[in-house]
Amino acid sequence: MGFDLFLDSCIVIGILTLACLCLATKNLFTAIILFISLGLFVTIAWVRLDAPDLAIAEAAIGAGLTGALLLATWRQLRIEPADRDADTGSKSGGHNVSNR
Amino acid sequence: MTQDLLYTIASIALFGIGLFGLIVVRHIIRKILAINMMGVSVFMLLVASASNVDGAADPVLHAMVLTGIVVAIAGTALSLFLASKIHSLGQASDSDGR
Amino acid sequence: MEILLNVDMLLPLLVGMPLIAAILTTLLKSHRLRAWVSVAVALIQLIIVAVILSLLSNSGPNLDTQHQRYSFGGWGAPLGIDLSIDGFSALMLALTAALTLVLTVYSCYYFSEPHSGSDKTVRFWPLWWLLIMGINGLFLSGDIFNIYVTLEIIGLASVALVALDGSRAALTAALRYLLVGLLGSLCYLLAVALLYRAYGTLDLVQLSAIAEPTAITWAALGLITTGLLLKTALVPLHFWLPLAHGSAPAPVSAILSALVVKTSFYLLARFWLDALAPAATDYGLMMLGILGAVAIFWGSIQALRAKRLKFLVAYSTVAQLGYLFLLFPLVMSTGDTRNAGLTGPAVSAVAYFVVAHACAKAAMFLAAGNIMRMVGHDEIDRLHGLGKDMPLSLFTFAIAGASLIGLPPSAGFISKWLLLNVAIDAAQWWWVIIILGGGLMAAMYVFRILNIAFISVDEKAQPERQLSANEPQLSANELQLSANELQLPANEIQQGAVNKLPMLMPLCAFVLAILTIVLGFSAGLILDLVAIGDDA
Amino acid sequence: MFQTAEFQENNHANEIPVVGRILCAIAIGALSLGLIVVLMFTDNSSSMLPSLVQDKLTQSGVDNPVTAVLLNFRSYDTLLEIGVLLIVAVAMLPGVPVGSVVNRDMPGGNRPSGRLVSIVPNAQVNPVLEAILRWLVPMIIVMAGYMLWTGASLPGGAFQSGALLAGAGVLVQLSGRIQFCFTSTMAKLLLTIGLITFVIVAVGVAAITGVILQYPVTLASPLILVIEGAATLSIAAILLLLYNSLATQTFEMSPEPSALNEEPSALNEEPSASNEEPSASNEEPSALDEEPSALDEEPSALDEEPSALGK
Repeated sequence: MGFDLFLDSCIVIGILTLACLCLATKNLFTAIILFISLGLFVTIAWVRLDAPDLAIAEAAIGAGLTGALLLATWRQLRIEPADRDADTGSKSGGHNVSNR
Repeated sequence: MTQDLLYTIASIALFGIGLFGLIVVRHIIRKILAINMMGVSVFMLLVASASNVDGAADPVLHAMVLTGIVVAIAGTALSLFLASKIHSLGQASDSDGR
Repeated sequence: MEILLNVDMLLPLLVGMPLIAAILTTLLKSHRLRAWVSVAVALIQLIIVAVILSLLSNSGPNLDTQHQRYSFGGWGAPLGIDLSIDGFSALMLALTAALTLVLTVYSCYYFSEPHSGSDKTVRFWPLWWLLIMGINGLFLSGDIFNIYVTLEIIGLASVALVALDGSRAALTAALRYLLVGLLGSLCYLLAVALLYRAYGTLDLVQLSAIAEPTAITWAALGLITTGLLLKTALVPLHFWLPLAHGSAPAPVSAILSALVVKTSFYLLARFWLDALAPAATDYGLMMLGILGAVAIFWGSIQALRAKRLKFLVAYSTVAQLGYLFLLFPLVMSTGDTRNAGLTGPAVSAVAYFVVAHACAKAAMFLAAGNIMRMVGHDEIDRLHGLGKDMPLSLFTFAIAGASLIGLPPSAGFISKWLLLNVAIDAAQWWWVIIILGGGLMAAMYVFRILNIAFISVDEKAQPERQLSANEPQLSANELQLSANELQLPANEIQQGAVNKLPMLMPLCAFVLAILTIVLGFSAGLILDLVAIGDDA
Repeated sequence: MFQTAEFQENNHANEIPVVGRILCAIAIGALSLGLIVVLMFTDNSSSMLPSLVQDKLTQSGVDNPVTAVLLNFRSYDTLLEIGVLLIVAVAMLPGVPVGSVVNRDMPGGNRPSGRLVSIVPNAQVNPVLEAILRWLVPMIIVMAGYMLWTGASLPGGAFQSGALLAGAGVLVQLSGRIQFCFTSTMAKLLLTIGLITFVIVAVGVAAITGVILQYPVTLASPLILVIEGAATLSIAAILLLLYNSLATQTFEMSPEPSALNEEPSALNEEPSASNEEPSASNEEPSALDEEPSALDEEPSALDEEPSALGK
């Protein structure tokens, strides 16, 4: 029981840390990657909580497809005519998306 | 301190983090991420509630969460679609001079 | 006859018909065919609701609510999902069916305009019918998780319909509406999780039987209230509504204002007064009433300041929603009706108000849509002399406005009269002032439009030309049209022929306006309906 | 709170002031803490639903209780849920160049309409990726079928296998060789087949048992499998459509529809833009199973979109 609880605590702390990091990080891409990792942690949590159906669904939908959708959108947001003209990316038309 | 209590507390904390993020963060994609976190937190509460019953976990709650996951991705996709469309319209109005 | 036609047998049809319509309109290629299917399904839906109403009222007020349930899959309440119907939800369904028919007919013409692109109907009809399915499903649902799913259907379909226009403003409004809607339904889902944890059931009736005033119930009620207030747009949380309702296509604005915001109000009433009634405190009920009062004034002030007609109507919705929330404090003091479900004088008055407002507001949005279609804009300052060009639409606006103000022969008058009566009976005189004051302010914003449209005719010609000059993106076609408009200030029907505004479009709006008058004369019907299931 | 849709990352001008943030954090923290306390001191009711599910499981036609709840006891929820997916699918449906009606908003020619799956004629395909996909995609499809089949007794079912299929579709699309078009009648049939089958079965069993969605006990198992199979197809199609719409959106919005693979300058941005990816993804190298591969062929998938914009 002790070890189980330790494992659960690690997962929980991991989830909460990832959530905070995901919202706090400066780079949008990193935020999306962190969110996908959050999804994978949640998948493990579902396994721990005796919900294998949900674990499969979360891995496929929650982490996988949501991640694909997010990355696709992220790519869309990067494509800008303004960016192409001034590719320093500092302040292009007020829409500098990936700002590092 | 039992497993379901641990996940229950975590789920409420995650809900709070998500809500805070939703209010504070400006970028639209991050807002969507925050909403998704809130969704995950509610699912976690549901699954944690399911697991505390003696013996098998409550399948009704699991089915509810499965429904919720699908609804969540539907909402996420729609919001990403709108965001990306607004973004591309911004370009169009810039380039067309409209 | 009695054996063949049970009420409960008809309930799933109200969800099924719109669903079938949605599938058909997705698959059909010709937009004419889609329109015909839609009108046919709307008619069938209205007939079904009419049969349900007649059966319900035949069975008298003292019917056993257990018989008005339909168990999907035959499993029964805790395991399966039940549909249930009582007087209040029957009234809401009737309202939905009636409005659906009128708005469907209107939409057939609204989306047939050549330059909007027939592509829109490809999306519009399936989304429209899925939205109707969600609304019907919500009013019928007897299961709190199923309500969550219907809430999401309504929310996502509304958002998609608002975004249909494709303009930047509409998309931004839709996105904001979507985020608010998702937040609202997540709060609701969290409450469902708490309730299931505490009570182990998802069925509304069982929940109302075992709910206790404990901390977790209060937490759940608080979350439900927060989530649904966001969706109902009660005043501090109304920020999304004007933009969303003002940017949507006219029939969509109409259904959003008339029905969609009412669905979450319906749920609030359902939870506060029925399912979780034991946990409802006087303090909370009073708070909701005060927020409602604030909404009446804030919405009216914003409506007075609005620059565009559709935004004026949308802010008027914010104001009128405030009246609905007077239900909560008024129920509180007529103490004996607590725990009696959704019945009693206050509920009747508010139910009547919902119907009156829905018809009037739908009529107003359709009239505004007609004006926008004819003139090409809806900026209030440039609507001078419109009364001569579009008498029927403006007349519609006037009648609907009269109902919002609460002038005598209209349904709005009856509903406010009933509310005043309840407030006086409950010895809460302060609501009387608010109700009357709200009516006065409604008069101010309605007459503001009518004044500009009917009286200042002599200034008409100039603003019209300004319009053409100001908007370079108007196509040559539209310029031609506005020129015709100047030359032919004839009656509406001729105008319609010239401007391709089919006669049925103003007529649909007019029908709704007339409906508010007719309802004013036949209030008894509605009041009897709400009383169904009243044990007293 | 939701003033506008903003795309700025570090726009300090309209950020909530620090005091506001702290107040917000305190308020949310207090509410969360309160909720946690309430939850800690509330006994969980021992719901009778799980035992009820177990009791009726034999009548449900499946052995997996979650599948039984989803597709028998609470199948109405599932029906509505596929409706939710259909809403989003319709909302994100790519524009249709409608027959004779000339629509100035819609690009005309760049989509081969009429066919659901078409092969991009001269696509730049990553050979390694394609070799991997040749093995991976059939495996995923078999896996999805297996999951659907065993969903009756083991974890899995329509949603999981639909999502897997959609994932295969996403990978195929990323390879750049094949593209999907969701405006054809075939595609629309695929999007709605789940709902159609569901409704037909629901009404069909009502003719036998008298109650909508009440399967006859002997037929429950095959009927559920039929519904699940159709639902899987629809779910996969819809999820793929969602990805497709998001990934290729600039196609629709582009003012010049015919510009395809003609602007070399548009490709120039790719190396510079993708420079950040290695550095960014280094932070999470282990947690990702499929994302690295998704990122690898970004240039190849991208070569269509920027060119549509470039002028």
